[in-house]
Amino acid sequence: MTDWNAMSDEEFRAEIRSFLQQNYPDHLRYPSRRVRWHEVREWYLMQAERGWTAPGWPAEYGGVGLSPSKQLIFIEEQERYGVARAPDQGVVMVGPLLIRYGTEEQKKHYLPKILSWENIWVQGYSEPNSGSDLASLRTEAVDAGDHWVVNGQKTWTTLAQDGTHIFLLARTDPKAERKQQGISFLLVDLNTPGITIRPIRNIAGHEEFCEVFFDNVKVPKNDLVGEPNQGWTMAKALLGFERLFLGSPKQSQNALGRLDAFATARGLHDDPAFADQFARLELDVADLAEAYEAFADRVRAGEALGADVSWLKVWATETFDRIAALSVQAAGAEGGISGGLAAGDESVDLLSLYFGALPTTIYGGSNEIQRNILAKQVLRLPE
Amino acid sequence: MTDWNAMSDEEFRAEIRSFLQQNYPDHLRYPSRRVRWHEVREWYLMQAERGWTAPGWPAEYGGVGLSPSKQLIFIEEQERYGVARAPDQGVVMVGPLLIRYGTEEQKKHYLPKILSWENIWVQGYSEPNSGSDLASLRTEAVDAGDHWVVNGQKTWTTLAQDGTHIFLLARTDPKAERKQQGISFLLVDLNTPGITIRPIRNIAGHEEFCEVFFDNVKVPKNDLVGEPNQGWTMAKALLGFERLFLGSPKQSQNALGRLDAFATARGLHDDPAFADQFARLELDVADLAEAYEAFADRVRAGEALGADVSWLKVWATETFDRIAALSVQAAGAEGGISGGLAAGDESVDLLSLYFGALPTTIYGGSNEIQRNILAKQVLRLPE
Amino acid sequence: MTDRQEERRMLADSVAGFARQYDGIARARGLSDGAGLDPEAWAAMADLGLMGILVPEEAGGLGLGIPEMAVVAEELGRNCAPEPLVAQAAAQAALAQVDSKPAKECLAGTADGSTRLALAWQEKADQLNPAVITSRADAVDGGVRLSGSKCLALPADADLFLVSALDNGVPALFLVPRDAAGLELQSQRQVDGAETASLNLNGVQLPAEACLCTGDAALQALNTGISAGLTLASAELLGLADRLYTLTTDYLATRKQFGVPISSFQVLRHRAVNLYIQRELMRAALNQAVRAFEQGATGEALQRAASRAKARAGDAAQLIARESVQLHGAIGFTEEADVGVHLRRVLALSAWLGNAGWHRRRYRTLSRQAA
Amino acid sequence: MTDRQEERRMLADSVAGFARQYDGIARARGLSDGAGLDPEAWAAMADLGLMGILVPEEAGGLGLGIPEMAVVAEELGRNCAPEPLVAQAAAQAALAQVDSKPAKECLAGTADGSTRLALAWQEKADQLNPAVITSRADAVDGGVRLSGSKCLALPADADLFLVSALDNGVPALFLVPRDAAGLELQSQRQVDGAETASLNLNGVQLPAEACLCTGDAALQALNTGISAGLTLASAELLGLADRLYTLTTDYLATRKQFGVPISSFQVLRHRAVNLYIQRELMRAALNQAVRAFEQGATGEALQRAASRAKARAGDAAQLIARESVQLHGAIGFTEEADVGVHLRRVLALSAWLGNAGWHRRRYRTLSRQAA
Repeated sequence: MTDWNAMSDEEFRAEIRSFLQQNYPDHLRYPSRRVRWHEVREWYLMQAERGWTAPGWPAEYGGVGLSPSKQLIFIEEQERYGVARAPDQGVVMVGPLLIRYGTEEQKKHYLPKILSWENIWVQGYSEPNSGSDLASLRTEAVDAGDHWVVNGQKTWTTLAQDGTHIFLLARTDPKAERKQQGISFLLVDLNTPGITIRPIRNIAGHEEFCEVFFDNVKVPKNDLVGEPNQGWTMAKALLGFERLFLGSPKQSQNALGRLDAFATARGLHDDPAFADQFARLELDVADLAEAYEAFADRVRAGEALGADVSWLKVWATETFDRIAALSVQAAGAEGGISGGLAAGDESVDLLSLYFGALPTTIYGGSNEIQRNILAKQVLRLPE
Repeated sequence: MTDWNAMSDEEFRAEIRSFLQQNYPDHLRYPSRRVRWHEVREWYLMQAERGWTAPGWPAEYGGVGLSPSKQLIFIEEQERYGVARAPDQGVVMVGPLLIRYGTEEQKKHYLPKILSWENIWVQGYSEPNSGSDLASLRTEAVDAGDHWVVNGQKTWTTLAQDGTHIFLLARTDPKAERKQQGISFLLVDLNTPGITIRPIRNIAGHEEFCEVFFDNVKVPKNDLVGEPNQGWTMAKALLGFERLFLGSPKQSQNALGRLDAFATARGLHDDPAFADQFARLELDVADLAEAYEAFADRVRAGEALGADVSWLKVWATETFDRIAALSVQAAGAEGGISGGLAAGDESVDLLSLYFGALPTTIYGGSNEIQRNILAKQVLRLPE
Repeated sequence: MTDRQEERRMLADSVAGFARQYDGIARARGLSDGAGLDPEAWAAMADLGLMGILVPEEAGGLGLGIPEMAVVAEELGRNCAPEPLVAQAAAQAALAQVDSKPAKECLAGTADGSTRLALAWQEKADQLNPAVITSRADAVDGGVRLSGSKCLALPADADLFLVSALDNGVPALFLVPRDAAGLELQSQRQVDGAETASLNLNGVQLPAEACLCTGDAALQALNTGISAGLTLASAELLGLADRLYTLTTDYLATRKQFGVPISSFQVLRHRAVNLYIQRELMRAALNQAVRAFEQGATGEALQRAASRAKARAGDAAQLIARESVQLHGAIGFTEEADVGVHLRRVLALSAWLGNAGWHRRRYRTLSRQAA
Repeated sequence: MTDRQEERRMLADSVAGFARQYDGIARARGLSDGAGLDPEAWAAMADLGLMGILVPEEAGGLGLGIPEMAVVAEELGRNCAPEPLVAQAAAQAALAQVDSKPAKECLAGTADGSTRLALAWQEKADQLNPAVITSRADAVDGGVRLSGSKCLALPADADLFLVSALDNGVPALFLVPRDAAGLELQSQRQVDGAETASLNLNGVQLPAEACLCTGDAALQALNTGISAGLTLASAELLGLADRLYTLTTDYLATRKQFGVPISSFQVLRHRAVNLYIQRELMRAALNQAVRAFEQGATGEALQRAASRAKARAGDAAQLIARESVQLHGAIGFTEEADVGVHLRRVLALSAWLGNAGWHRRRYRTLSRQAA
């Protein structure tokens, strides 16, 4: 078996890149919205056969056991090639959770099905009235002897319509002193009676997110992970270098590339007023990428990232937003036309870029929350 | 005697304009900083001889008794002609205060000397640690039988070095329940022993403001205006349509005119990137002027203005600020050169414009305070 | 209050009454979903006289002007009504400049809602000067034949298109029925669900009287129509922005987080104030354009005023819509929230007849020429 | 930590030590007041070796590079030092490209602080391309005669100016002593109190060896000097911005209003975060320019990296300085507060060698050429 970690970074990167070039389907590169499972199933099943579902998991659990530095390269190369994201909550969240806190029985039961994509996991964190205040969640799980009875509602669950299982935070001790206490981590089969999934249509017309309703849903006792009432602590402990990716320059680079293609075809670069604005954004993206690399260097060196990485998310999403705003302006009198606009032989959909940018300043912790965090934990301003 | 109020607005405007054209000294038009008293003394003494020191005061007290609508025209025409402002706190603040709350003795003693400019009044409101929280003032006046003893410090007193008298708010009842209570209005001769005036140099190198120190200053009992401990209420009651002028478009128009002159001489308007930014500012100023006129119409119709007028101040000063920022950019590699830059036959001092804009978003109630006021009193957002 | 002010207030009340009965948001969602426009609401609008405001009384209209139509447009915007009344009004305003029988007949049809009319003057998306015409009108036996192409004509399902073309090098205006032989229509969907048309004029055969006017009169009619369209679009955008402002400040005041209304967060309060300021600026810019029509401005003075209104309205409405979605948090990005429906309409209207950037440039060019 | 990193850290510590002994703000105020520069501080800087960083060891310098000088520049900025070390370093970097005895001698003089050197290449304030030269060098008996004019040479009181001129149409570089016959100097005051010089070259008579190099070598030396100047100015601006950030967050944390520290107001907290972000962006942009020098980039690649650094530094530092004054409230506008002193220096440095807008354009032009 290949020892990937023993390779030089350059070799490893070249390896991944060439694999993608040879195997990844062209029509799935750079999708303009979140893809559905049936669209990418074949590709990910092929990856699973190679044993590459979980690059970050330890080899003893069926992962590749890549070092953080190699994992970063793996993700970067996928981003660079425009690989569509899988419904990867099983790999990213449930697996690491079980490896760290699960019982042997849970590991034996769930991990192989994550690796084979037999189970597709979705996330049940947000609730209609919790928003950025996650700890105020109200979905509750009541102890009914040999099982829990779950009632409540989750929302913003990405592509729940494609999932087979949901992991959720539910209140198991409503009398706990602080609202962060008394929350537990439950694993739930989405086929359990009492569960209803309702997709939420967004303003661009897509259905990326769902509401998930729980009406007296019975969950077996042994599908609670770790200690009861410790769900919050476990959820926080799982946040690793994933937060770096909220500040990735890829979305902005991709958006700027699309605007560039449109502007080139339409001759807009010859208009100094446009060129000036474009240059400003180009530098905003370039300097973001430079700063991102400095953080990535720290990850590569094995360092854990602090709250300061939050500024990347703020700048990345607001830069994306400015690119989207300029794109709509660049479309001129056609700014209201939906679908693609002719740009030479191509068609560039600037409005989908606009709608794509809209939620990025909200999701993953809104930029207001990020600025609050930075002010408190990084600038250390007294409140 | 002419009945000015009986004139049509157009006649009156024409009258004022022609008077200014014939009499106002050219070299004092559009001064780039606040002028000193010795520079404008002659002009204002001439005005006094005509009986025009106090256009807004009732005729019985020596004023012209202009209607609000005519006062507005009077001020507008002076602004339009670039007339340098007098040290007018006596006319604007002390006179109206005494007319409304003063004793007969106070009126007889002080009003004529305001009208003749024998007394030059300056304002003693702000203190080093009060800032936007005026009611937290700490200068105190202690009752010593036949006089008050004042101790404390005032700051941001405009051109105190030119004043003969100061009117100030001082705490006379330190035990009052709310900090707005227990404050009194005092009239103080600046020659009284114990007073020290220290000009504050600003970052543009000018000395427009002063600190005024009070060390056991004796103030006669009858120089307290109105009821003791009611100073705050009286100060607020005096705020009339003056607040409209914080939102006047004149500063921005003047600044844009200077930038235009520079840009025209340097050929910058032929650069579409500059022209676009200039057009944006031009429209910002034009729409400000339109909105200002709508408020002015309300004043002309005799209406009292509400807190909503605050948005003009925010927009006016932030527009001025953007003009200043573009001006520095327009200066290019000469952006750091002080004094005027050659622009055809003229010399345009863009940096003085930059420094002129700097404090406008702070003084007169900072824009943060204005936005707080708007959110609470106009948008009525729950806190 | 003057008589005219009183009249406009009554007009606003009457549209508001209509809006209480017919839900604009629901109709806008219907249009987005491809359900088309609601014929009942269209008929009710015609009954109220909203389509006859710019139509002379002798042609069955109310014989009012742009200031009155602006009141209606603002109120329709406030209710997110998806009907292309403003687009049709631009065509009506152009046609009202023409003193001829076919023009009058057409206007009468628009007033009672039986005829839909659209301006079709633009030939390229990035060419917004109506004086630049390449379409041609050639005299043929007993009539005229049009060739060329037009784009971005709104609404796409108009019964008649008001088309510009050069007749021996001289600009002229023609009324072209949608079923005219040689006319090929293609439609493009706007982000709000409305359709705009591209017209291929493949030798469209028309009778001689289809030519309404020529020369300066034709250009002036076109310019008046476009200036009216810009002003009315600005009014509709103001109405949309005003409703977005209300939706958003209401949301901030009622939605709770961390146990307090989110309007208690200073950053959100100040952002809400910025929306307020932008809305006030839109109103100021619109007022001067309306006044220009009231005072009978023409030519470049009118174009300048209209460009100024549209420049402000386009940018400010987009900013307000974008911020409204943001201030609603995640819910704002869903179809369930009303803000997104408004945003799509704002995007469509702010691009129509040229966006803010283009009109700032025209304003600047006209200002420098005037100086 | 690598050896180079360790070396740079020590360099930063040593400048910081100097700054603790000599108060940069006080000296900057002195310069603003017209008191000129403090000769003692200048001598101490020379003793520390700060003026010899770019000077080869054989000329008495430390033989280090732009990365090390950037560390020094940032630290000097952090202390608001008013000395024109960066301006001189730009000239040194150009001169270091020339392998000749007069060049070495001049560099040696700059290293020990006995000679002040200034680049004098610009001919018009708005012409920032060093390849555009109109000044002429004409061969005369036993030497050369310069005619033309230069502007914005910093510092104005330099002992030697590095001047570009065309010799038979070929670019060439000359060392011109300030007391050369035919050289007329006029100085213009910068907003920070420093003086820049305009040079009238009224037939300046020089010996033949005053010509240092010609042709591509001359242009390349000039370009390297300018790229160095841009990078170092960006580093100094970063230092200034960093100090402004510290002054301002400290002020917010300690100043009270309505009974609480003003840092408790969310709007001010977020504005402070924005300053933090801008500072981080400056650092990112500077790092890539420093890396370009480290990796031996030349020509347009180097110009592009330097323009990118200066574009970010100029705008971000102005924004940070402007906001710092604002966030200090009324006190920020007084000479007593330190922020204003920094603001003046930021204004001067961000315009020097071209402002952000100009460098964005150059970056864009070079990027398109490279693509």
